[in-house]
Amino acid sequence: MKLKTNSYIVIIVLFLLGAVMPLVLRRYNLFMLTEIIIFALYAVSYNLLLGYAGLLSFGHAMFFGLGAFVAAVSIIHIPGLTLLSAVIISLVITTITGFLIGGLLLRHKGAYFALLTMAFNALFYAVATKWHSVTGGDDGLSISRPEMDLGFASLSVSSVSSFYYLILIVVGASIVFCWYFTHTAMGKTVLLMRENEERMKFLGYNTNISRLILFTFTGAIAGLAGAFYTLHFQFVSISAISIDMTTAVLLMVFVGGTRTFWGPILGAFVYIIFQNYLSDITDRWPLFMGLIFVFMVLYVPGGLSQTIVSIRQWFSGRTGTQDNGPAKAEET
Amino acid sequence: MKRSIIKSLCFLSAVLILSLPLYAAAADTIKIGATEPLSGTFKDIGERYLDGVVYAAKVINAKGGLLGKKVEVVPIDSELKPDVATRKAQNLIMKDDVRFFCGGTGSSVGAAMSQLAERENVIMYTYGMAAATMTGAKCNRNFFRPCANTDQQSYALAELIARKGYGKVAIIAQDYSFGQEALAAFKKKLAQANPSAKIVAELYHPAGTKDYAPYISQIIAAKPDVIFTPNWGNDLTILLKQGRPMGMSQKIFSYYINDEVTIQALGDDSLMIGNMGAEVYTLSIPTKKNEEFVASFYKDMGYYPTWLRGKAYVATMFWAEAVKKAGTTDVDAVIKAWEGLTYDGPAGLWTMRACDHQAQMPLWYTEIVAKTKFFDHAFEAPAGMAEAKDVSVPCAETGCIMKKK
Amino acid sequence: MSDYLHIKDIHKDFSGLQVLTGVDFKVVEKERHAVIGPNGAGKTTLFNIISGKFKASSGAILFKGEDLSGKPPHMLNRYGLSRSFQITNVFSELSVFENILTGVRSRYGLRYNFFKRPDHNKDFREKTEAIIEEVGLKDVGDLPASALSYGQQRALEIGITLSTEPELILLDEPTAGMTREETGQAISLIDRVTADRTLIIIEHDMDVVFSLADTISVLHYGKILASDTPDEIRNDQRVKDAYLGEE
Amino acid sequence: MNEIAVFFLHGLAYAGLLFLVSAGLTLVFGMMNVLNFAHAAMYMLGAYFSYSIMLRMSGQIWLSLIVCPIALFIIGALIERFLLRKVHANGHVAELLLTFGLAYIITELVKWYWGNYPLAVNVTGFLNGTVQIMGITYPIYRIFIFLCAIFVGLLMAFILYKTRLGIILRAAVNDSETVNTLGVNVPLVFMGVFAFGAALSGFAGVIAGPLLSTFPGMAHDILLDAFVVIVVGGFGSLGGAVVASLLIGELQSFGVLLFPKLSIALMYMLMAAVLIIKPSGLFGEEQ
Repeated sequence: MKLKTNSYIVIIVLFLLGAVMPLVLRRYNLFMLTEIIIFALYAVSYNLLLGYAGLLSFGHAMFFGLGAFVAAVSIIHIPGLTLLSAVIISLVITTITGFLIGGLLLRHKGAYFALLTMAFNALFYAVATKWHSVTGGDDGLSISRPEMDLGFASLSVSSVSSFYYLILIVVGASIVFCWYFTHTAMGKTVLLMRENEERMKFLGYNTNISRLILFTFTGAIAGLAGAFYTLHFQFVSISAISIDMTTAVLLMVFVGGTRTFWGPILGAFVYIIFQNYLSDITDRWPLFMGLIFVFMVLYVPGGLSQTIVSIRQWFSGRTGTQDNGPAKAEET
Repeated sequence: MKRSIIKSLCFLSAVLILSLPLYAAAADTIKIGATEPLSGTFKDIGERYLDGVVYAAKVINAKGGLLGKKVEVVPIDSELKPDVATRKAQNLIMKDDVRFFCGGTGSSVGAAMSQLAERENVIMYTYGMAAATMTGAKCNRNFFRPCANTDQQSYALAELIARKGYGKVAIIAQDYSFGQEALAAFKKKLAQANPSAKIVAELYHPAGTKDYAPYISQIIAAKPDVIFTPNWGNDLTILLKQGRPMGMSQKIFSYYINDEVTIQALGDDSLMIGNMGAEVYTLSIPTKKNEEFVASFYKDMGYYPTWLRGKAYVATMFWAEAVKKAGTTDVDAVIKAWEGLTYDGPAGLWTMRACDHQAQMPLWYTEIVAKTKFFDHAFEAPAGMAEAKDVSVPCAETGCIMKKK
Repeated sequence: MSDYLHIKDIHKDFSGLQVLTGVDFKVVEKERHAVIGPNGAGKTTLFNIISGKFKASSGAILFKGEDLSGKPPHMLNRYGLSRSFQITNVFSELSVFENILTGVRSRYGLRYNFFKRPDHNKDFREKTEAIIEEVGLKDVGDLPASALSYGQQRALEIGITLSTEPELILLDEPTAGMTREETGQAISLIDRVTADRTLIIIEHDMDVVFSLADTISVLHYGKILASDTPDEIRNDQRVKDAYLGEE
Repeated sequence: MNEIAVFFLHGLAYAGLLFLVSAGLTLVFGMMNVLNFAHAAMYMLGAYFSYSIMLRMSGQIWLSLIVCPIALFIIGALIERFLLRKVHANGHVAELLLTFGLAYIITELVKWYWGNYPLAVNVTGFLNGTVQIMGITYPIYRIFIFLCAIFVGLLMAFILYKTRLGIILRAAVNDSETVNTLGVNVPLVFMGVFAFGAALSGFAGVIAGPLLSTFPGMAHDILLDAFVVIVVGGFGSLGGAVVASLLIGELQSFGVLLFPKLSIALMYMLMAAVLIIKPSGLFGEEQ
């Protein structure tokens, strides 16, 4: 099964499209688009866990928030730290934490795992609240965005559009890597484990280690997204590590659809737009959110992406909704 | 495959286009973005603050507006999350060129908004965020606080306790920066005002504590004459509700005792009567200006401009004075105009101090009594005044280094 | 020749219930060894212990002199053991090709790599194609496993078992649920693919057993009753009694 | 000595409340393997129902104690029958997400109907009084909470271990197919379990109202505590819930006395410690 060249063309087109956005969009839309790309990475990392590995975590924000805080704290305490070094520090620390937490929590499965991750998220939140001297507690931490050091030149990313380009390239590349990851040996291993874990064991795969590696990887990616989130807002508060942030990513992924790679990206898009405008329309938006959620669980478990796939199939005259697992993600 | 990509791209662009503004900002209005939690658990607090801001705009507009322009309040649901608040505010700045923001709830939202204000060169003022550091170590020229901070409020209550001659004080606060700042300021002032007074118990509990019994037992065991707490909302309600039956009978001196919602939520006036609080605005300020304000508000709205509403109203009127003096909505001009400006409103004479942008004003202390003219439950007796100079923190002590442009 | 595989004094009890009470037999390299026995004799339990799914309560599994007992399945696979399942246990959403490829890449250590794509490896592709051809699924290589007929799925099951290039193959009732005709094909398939390997097979169908096995071990009440050539077993009175006793 | 006894008493009362809240959650979790995120929202609903009833009963709690669990039982049964059962086939992820959405809906509806303000719920009658214990004044209501917890615990234990229903329940969990062939309607049993869990949450809400006051954030505040009880006590174990509630109740009480600086994190530290030492919880079965 060769990856169709098409996918690469689409990626290049998307990047080019992204590159002209600053010429087309107004500044505030560009600002929002930057945020959407960051949250898309966060959502993609979560979907690798939920959609590909079938692990329902209610604690993904602990990595997102950890990455966000580590970036902020290191920028504040290490003078002259460059932007990418701060991101790398975040990445390293979230990777280590993901490995340790994963080792502890992955001994459990299903609902129990979900509950544990939520409890650990609460633990992280409590620590962030309590550890005022480092995290700023309830006040949060504000930073000023450091410059990019490219080795030969220093690049200012203080303007909305220059930071947008940075995010487009670095975060965009991370998303592409995640997509590529789903086709690599490890990505396939994870997917196959969800399909038939027992068989994988008897084919020589250590499924426990695989799960731990994946959990660590997705945690690190979430931490990366968190670090960029801090750099974007130049501010981090405990809401970044709160259960609300887990809820947010769950919503993005679920609304977008867990069954395709690009579903969560769409979900992040819709979520951010809605969060901006739905609350202007009604202050009862949590009610509508709940209703949408229940409706989708009951009737559209595949999310928006599944709807789009179904519509496409309907247009192309094919009948029946086929269950498009990530296994066939490359087809869509 | 191609088709699906094309379609999803179409969808994406459609959403993008929809998110573009459909109208240009009207030039003849002055917009204020009010960041408040308008959904979720603290919705009621956000709505009451917003009510005060909106009423201020209404009063201004009824008198012909500000600089001949209408004032329009744009509510921003912060969800009590700094990132949500700043994102929406940022959008308003970029989209509609909104230059003025205000908010009263959540010091983390305030810290983020203050920083945004500096970066984007807009003005953020608060009528409720009390953390002293916001006009202290974290001050900046774009952030104004036309309300009391923790220092001022704690000073007022410490003064009051000292004056009443209480010797043994138990203090209890929520275990986060607000509570810690409030207690620190209280202890500092009490030591000055009455050196012989003793803190017999100092307790911190997590915000949202459900069982206060272990704390109450420690308070009772310490046998204080009086209890001081900056707790608000449910943390105050439950403390009283669980404490009184266990024999914690001391009077409570609290920041926000004048919250009619707390009194109603207790549902038992006897738990409240005798307690005292101090605030920049309370309904029972016995000045002519306040009585007029209360009367006209009541006539227009059908209810009283209690606590939060009043604070937001007075602060917004103060801001309007600054714009009026500047004669323009240019941010730098308004900042300049507001620094040192004095406003004589319903809550007395307020001065915006230039060195840290912290308003200096009298605080009004009041005792909860069984019968008032306002409600059929217990409420505040006519307020007494703690003079501005008694609750003031000298510029040098605030830790604020104001950068000038 | 030293022992190739020695199942040594295996005991197993499930919360007090004694299932295996000292199973002991040896398998010679390159032989086809069938384990038979009446229902409830503990065949499946024994099979699961050898393949690493269960842990034995006591005893040892000595493979080329090394004790493998208690090692998890994925480790056993790397020693060269591979098992099939009685109930078809394939990746039903995936194509036949990917099913086989999963084993092939595991054999060559491409399990957790974050950068390499298994389907881009020419060598793996060729090896996979070869196995598909060997088990006779060449025409349906691109179909998802769920689209195959039952017989084809059983062939795929064997194909997956072969895909890690094991030297010791454990087959759990490979012809279960097959028609007579399918069984015949299956026998010749197994015969072909295990030509140069060691095979342990558990089977109910005596035709299959007697047409494939070099050695037969009879399991009865948690113990090995006899272990001998098919002819000897056929004439063993104890074995006859055991089977008659059941019926 | 006296002081220790008093703090122990405080711990008992809070433990009682924790147990009441987590009993239904752990029951549904253990029996149906459904982590019910809407449990705390149902608890909140119970508290608000109770508010409306007590308003008309001049503060007497007794009617609420009967009516609210029944009302929640019916609501729980409807949720199971018309929502949860529909997604059961899609696995536990779908079930979790469904209850998650329901929690939002219930919480918002409650706020819509009863408003955003905290409500005054005060019991009258002898429950509002105090007794003298060990030389201190102690509210009767706190003792009442603990007694209610004992009552509910015993009732559940009796049903589970001494009645035919209990045998069916436990069997249905282990082997639903066999039970099905015995002529027991397993879906009905599951509906009953879920409804009973909901009824327990309603009961807890009634009890909690007068102690904690009834306000929009009450669901959010209690949910995590209940989760920690389940984690510490062990997967779906009733006995575990009892022990974990007591442990956390006493920890909160003595923690305030002994480690005031850590109070916020003590509960989670206990949880982490239990997980490291015994991953399945104190009384949980190894998976």
